[in-house]
Amino acid sequence: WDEPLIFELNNSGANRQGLLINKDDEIRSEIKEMKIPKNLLRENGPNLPSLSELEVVRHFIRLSQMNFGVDVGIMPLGSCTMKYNPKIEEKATAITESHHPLEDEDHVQGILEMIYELQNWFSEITGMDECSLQVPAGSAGEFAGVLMIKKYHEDHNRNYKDTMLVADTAHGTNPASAAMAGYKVMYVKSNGEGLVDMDILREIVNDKTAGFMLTNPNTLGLFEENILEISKIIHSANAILYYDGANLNGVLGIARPGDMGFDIVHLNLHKTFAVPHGGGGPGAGAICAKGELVNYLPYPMVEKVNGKYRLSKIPKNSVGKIATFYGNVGNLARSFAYLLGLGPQGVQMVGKMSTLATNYLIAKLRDIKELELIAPNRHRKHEVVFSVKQLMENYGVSANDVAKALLDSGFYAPTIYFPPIIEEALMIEPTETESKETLDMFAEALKKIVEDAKRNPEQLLKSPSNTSIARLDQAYANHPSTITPTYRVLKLRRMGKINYLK
Amino acid sequence: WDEPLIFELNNSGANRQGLLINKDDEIRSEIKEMKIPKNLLRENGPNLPSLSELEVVRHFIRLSQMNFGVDVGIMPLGSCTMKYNPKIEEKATAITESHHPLEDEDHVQGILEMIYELQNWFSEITGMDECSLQVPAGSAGEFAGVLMIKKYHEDHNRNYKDTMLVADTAHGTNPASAAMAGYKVMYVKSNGEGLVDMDILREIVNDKTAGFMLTNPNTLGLFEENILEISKIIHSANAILYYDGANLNGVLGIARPGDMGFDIVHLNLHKTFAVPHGGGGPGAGAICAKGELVNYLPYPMVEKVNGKYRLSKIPKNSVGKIATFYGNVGNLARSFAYLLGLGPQGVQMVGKMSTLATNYLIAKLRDIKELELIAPNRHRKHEVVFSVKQLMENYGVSANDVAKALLDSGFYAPTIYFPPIIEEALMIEPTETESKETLDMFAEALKKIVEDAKRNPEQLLKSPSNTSIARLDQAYANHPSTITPTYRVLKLRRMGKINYLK
Amino acid sequence: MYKHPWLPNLDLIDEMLKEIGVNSLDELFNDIPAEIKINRLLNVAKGKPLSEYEIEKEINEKVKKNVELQAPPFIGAGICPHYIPNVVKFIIGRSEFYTSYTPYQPEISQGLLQALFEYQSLMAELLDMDVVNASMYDWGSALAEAVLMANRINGKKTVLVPENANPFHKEVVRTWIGGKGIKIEEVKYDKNSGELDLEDLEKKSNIDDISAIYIQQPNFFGIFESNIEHVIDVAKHKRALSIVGVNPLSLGLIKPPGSYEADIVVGDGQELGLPLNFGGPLMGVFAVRWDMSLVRQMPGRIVGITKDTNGKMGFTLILQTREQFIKREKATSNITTNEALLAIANAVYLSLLGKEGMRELAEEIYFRSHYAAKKLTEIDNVSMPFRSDFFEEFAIRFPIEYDKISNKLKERKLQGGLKLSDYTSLFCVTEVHDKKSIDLLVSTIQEMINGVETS
Amino acid sequence: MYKHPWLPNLDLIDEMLKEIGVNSLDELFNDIPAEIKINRLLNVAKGKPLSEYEIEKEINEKVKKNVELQAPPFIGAGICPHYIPNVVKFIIGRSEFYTSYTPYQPEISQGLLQALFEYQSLMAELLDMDVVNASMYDWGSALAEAVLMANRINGKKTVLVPENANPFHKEVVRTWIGGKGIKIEEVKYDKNSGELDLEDLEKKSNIDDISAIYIQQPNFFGIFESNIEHVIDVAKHKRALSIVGVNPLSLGLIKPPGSYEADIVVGDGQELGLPLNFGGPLMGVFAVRWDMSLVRQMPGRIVGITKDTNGKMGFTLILQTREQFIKREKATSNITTNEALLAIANAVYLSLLGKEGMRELAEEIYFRSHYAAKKLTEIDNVSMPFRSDFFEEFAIRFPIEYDKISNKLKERKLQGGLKLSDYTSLFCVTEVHDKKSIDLLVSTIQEMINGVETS
Repeated sequence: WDEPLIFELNNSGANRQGLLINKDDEIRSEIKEMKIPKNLLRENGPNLPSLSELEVVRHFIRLSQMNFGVDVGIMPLGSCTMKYNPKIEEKATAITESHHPLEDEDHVQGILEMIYELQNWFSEITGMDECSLQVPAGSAGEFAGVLMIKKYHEDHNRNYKDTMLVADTAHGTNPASAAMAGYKVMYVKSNGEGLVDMDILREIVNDKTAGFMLTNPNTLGLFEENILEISKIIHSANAILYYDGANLNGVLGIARPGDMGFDIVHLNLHKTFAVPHGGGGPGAGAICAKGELVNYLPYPMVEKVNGKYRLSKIPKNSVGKIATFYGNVGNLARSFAYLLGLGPQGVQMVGKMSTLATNYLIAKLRDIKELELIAPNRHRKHEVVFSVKQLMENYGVSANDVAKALLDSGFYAPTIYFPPIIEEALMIEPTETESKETLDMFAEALKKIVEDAKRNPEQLLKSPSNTSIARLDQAYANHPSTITPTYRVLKLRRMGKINYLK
Repeated sequence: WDEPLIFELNNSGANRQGLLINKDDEIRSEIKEMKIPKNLLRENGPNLPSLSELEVVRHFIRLSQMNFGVDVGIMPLGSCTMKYNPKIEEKATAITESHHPLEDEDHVQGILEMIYELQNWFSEITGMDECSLQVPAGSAGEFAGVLMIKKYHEDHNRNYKDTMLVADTAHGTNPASAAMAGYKVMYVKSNGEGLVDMDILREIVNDKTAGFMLTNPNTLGLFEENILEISKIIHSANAILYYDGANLNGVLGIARPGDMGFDIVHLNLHKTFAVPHGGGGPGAGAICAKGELVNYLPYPMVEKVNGKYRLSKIPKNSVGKIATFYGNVGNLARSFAYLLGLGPQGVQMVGKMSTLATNYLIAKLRDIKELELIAPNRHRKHEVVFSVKQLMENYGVSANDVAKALLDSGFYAPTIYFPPIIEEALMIEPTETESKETLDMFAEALKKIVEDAKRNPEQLLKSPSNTSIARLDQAYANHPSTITPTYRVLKLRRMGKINYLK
Repeated sequence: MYKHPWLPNLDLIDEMLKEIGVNSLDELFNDIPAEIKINRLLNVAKGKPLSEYEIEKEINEKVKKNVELQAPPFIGAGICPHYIPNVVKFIIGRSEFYTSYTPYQPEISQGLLQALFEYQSLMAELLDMDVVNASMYDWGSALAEAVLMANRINGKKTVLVPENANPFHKEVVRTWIGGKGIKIEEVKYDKNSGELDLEDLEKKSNIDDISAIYIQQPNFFGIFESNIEHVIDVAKHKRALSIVGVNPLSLGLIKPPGSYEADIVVGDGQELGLPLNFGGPLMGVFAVRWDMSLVRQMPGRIVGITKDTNGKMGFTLILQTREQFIKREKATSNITTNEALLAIANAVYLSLLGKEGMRELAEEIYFRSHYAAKKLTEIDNVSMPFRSDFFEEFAIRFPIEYDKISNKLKERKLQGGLKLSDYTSLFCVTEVHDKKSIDLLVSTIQEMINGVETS
Repeated sequence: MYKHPWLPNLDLIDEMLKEIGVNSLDELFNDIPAEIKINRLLNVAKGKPLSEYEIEKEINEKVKKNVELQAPPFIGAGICPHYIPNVVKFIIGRSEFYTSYTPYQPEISQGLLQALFEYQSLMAELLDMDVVNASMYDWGSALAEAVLMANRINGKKTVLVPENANPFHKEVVRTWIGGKGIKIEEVKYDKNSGELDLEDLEKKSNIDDISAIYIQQPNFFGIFESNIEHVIDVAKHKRALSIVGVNPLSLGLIKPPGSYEADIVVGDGQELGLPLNFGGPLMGVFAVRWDMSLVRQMPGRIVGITKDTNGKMGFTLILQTREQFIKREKATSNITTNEALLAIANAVYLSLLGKEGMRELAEEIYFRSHYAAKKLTEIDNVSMPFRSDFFEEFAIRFPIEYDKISNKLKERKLQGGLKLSDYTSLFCVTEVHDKKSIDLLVSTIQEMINGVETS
């Protein structure tokens, strides 16, 4: 169904309120008047809607019903690791929920102990020396990591190091983070096998190289098997090898970035460690380092002093603080519960079973020649990227069309057009939490769509048709004469009272 | 979408389990073996499905999405009082949730105090002397009430009183409860105004009359304005006047059964006092009495003894216990929160605003001559019953067809074919929690359906078409050769291995 | 009162009255005689509408007036503390389930109907019975309905009930049969084994007019009735209906009543994922054999499979002609609102545990309750009054008055067992009682006994 | 490990391997050099998978190691305790929202997109700004992004920041600008009024190369900046961007930044219905004026209205070409995962309160914080260091060291204010602090002061 905008639910003009404010009459009788400077007073209250509790509840319940989450069906979004979020995790927020970040440390020993344990567990999991959980998301961790690299080089008088290498299969956050920290970005090409081209790497690494940002397994789901050699090359130039943890799931408990030669690692707890994605956040992150680089981690970290946990650990060359307080502690609690439930055995099985799922799905689809693979004989880890270039060339059916057709089959779509080195890419990450039955059904659906694409491409171009709305006009959405980012702009548009956005 | 039966989700035969059992190895090492008599041991475990946590969650989430509740849209089910259930109510279950009914009374003073307060509040609300909350639902309260009448008459040596009068507009539970207690049921006809026919009543009341079970307002939404006279007639025959509280909402805070002359009253807390209906339960109830009849209330009730609350109050002629313990205490807590939020002012406004909503809806529909009303000039209280007899006679469109068409319009349907004295009845109870806007939309939808029924009745007979399934075959559902109440029967049917149910 | 979160139209009264064509709200109540109108505010709640924040404060005050125990209560009597998986609470907290109603409109209620059908089906597997209804209030009322049902079927007036059946259930039965002239005859139990006395059963079963024979497995003392099949045979022989009351959790270990052809099975779903709720809501289980004479007289709602006009499988309420809203005084019961949401909770719970989980859980409870019994009876002069094996609940005899022990436990914020007599008490131990808390119970009791005996 | 609730395929490994055509799980990892494979279990968690019951026990142990305060903490610094309506938690607990992802497929994500659009729109009304993004991490990082954005727009390198702006936010800004060579110049505040020192602003604004001027309203001391419009004028005059940081709750009472034409507005949505969460997740607010030069450089996701192929209104992410997954190193920010779910929580909260509720709440907070300040300053020798009016937070000067007071409060399980200097502290009082708890705070402090002064 369609649901009106919340501003247009109350069209009777009735004065309503969904929550009563508790007023203390005694206090009001003691403080009789407000002394706010006249020139500051708001004349007209904000134009917020006026609704009863039921109207608000019903509106948002109905909106929720027009949405799709992991609890509803598989979300095979590559590089997003949309695994199941066990319900027990929500209980864990009781540890943190009502505590103020500046409370006396003695009041929050339970929280600090949890952070301390997680710092240690994530160090063990990544094979790094220490972790800071001060970063509120993966890309924030990444930014912290790049700042660490920068400060480290500055402290070693290597200001000439102005270039960050990034694999051409890398997530977009890598170059963006590098740029935010003031680095020039240089892409390292992949070879025909989808791995870092070692010859190119050797050629471009030089004195100016500050570091190399890499995911392993990479976004094609392939393990960079030359990682130890890569590490040597990077380190021989006094550069830093940076691990983007977004793809850790496929090797979790099997191989650790620290052992691979990485100096800095960030983790996305909302990917690998089952923090719910929440429609795009909040997530949580960790940033870990080895050797001298631990001195550059964001502060504060938790340490144990005389049997008490303290927020007093400030790495001596710390880059500073990324978030206002200590990172997304409420979500750390969710990962804490998740790790307790997995145990070491489960942690290892996550890596194994997610990799099993990917390769099983590939096997189920191997007979469909329109789903092309680079390096088809290599086993994937957490994810796989198919190219539907043939469908595009022969039938005019794009990766986007396939994605929309999947929506009509009751599934969420894979990540598409990523990584950019693969034409018409479908990037699929099944995760270890989807049953074989679901993988089979997904494979069947994809198979059927490819057949439909060949038989009746026109029909496919019109998908989705089972969703609450058909394909959306992106040009209209973004054109300066029609762009409408808020209700107030919509109202002005309707009245013809707004200018081009210029 | 369609969702398979939970038994058919796992079709790989994999051993799965959605919850780990916590095993204590130390205890197992102390108690090495089980001594259960061999002849009692279960040979094959129950054929329960084998599923991971995600599979169970996703299955039931998807089922929930194929259902409709007050949080999704208006449910104008007459005599069901489907009002909004404020979310704060769920917090209140913290009072009762983890406490055992046989715990030391000193452990549960908070619960007992709440029950004590509710006993008093419901007495005040009904105008009765005392209330017992021992009944788990309205009809259980009704049954208790009838048993009280029976015991009361027995104690007064009036065993000849073998007949219970029931209004012909009464809920089906009234005669059913009377029959369960061993009474003969005699129906009292309504007059042309939809009220108890006083002449008939006078005629049939006699020595054998044990009592009269009445709702007021009645199921037509009409207030029995002769209630004081009715009370006189019943009491002059030494009979008991019983109030079915299912319809209290329309006069809540305006007029009390006790003041009307009723001797016993039951309340449905899931109707008037906002306990969520839960797809058909659990609800909660109260049974209240005046004068000598308080001695017959179900035990135990809570009393205050030396400043402590005790479950020690056992009315001296109590009919006994209706439920195993003390009624649905967890739901009493929800009503407790609801009443706190309303306050006395809100309680009164419930009666006023629910009555206003009903009459407003009638006014919006008054021009549709195919929606006929008995006693059209009388104001309704909580609900209104329209007859679509004309649609049936002229266009072959029944009340059921109108109901199904409403489903297609995004609304739940009214109660239909009730009370039986109205042909092709649509029994609509809007409640005080639906906004004027929603009432307007509902009226518009009904208006449109009536127009459609006249213009294109065939189309209407095929409704609903927007729901997950079309109209269901009731004959197939109930025939001895096809009746299938469980999955094990379904399996046997598929294999042709089950007999007629005979 | 000009605004309230739950009353959206307070500000529209005049407008709506105008549409109706009256001048005041009072006019809508003109048909109510003036002498019975209350022209004052009722003396309820806190005198004014509270904000949500204030309601929460009141709730918290009530919570604080309860005692938070150190360990889950060691008391059962048919209602035992268990771990409730978060998934169960999550699912029954879904708006579409918990704010819905009895599925009178099946086309828009397929989710609820399927969930209830699955409850019936899962419970059917556990009980090994073919027909299960979609819930009764609780075990006591389910048993009462079973007794009334037997009377409807065979018209006979006496029901045999074991002395060692749950006395709380029996109280309910006594109340419910009050109007029908049905008599209860109690069958003794063997004071050594704790099991039903078969000789007394033999004797009592010779009474004419036996409508039904009830037996509880395990019985009130937690003890397995090893001769339960014989009891069913006696009922068959006497042409009485057999009614079996079961703790559904125990069926992870022991034979289900369907396997020995019980006619009617009752029980409580509380032990399958529901909180204690201070005794309510609970979840009455009711099942019968594949026999139309039983099914036709069954109380409560039943969901069945059917098909729609396109031949697609769907779910709907079946056999509604038994029900009160159609059959009125000829209905099989007056029940309408039942415990549907908790039936769904049971379904979710059973789906999570599955076959193997059910056995593991029952085993764990068996082991823990036996551990507790062992440790308690290792205390000098503490013993078990009954010899036969038990599950979850067990009776213990003490050398000192149980009231003294009970008070000591109370001091330590522990809830001991149910007092059965001056020196005996019935304990309950489940998977939520860890070794530490059992040991604490035992040591506290030992301390008390030592204290009394040395003083 | 043969079964685990979160790993459905453990029992199907062989079957799945067979389909793949390999013999063992290890084979799938053949491309990983042997020397970096870890052939042991990691030393994490409790050494084995815990059951849900055991996880809950571990959680409860952590909860118990925290101190449950007698009253909500009297500490703020930009993050204050507030009452969270149950509806807010209920809505963001809906599976379809909280287990969903960034709406890359708008057709199946209209609910989320509409909710985020509504957040943007509601926040726009509160701020009186035309363009709001769908969230940043928190106030600190939003401010940092604003500073980086100003630098991208005008290439200038100095940003003026008030000394009386939140120091925790400033720490974040300092970190974030680390790579860009941007300099912070602090503007003094008037030690009497607590407001920004306009003379110093005048002086500092004469520096060349001013990229942006930041001002916080109310400032870190809770004090209203009565000359905020003048500050904006200075920025305009210097062709610098104006950045305003606001407590959105205060906008129930005071003028919104849009009314005085701020270029960029930042803040935190935590005060609109979110828990403290020990400082995270919080909810960064980010808004700009209707000006393409600003909008184009804005960080974060934005939802806009569009239409589908049938002309029906719909929602989609807009201006994605600014974002990292398309623009990579040329993106306006690296942010991807943001705080979307909390934006929905804000939207629900603002919808519940509405226009009138917002004013009432802000008033109540005003009154309660002033009541607390009044009662505290009634204690001998206790005073307020700043003269200007305040909202929610306020500084207090004591005659004895604040550490002593702080320790006394700790003994009583109260959390006092944030220490500003040896003798001053910053308190926070909101609608969750009732008169009783404020009075308790005051009397405890009075007792301590009396104790020290008489000793």
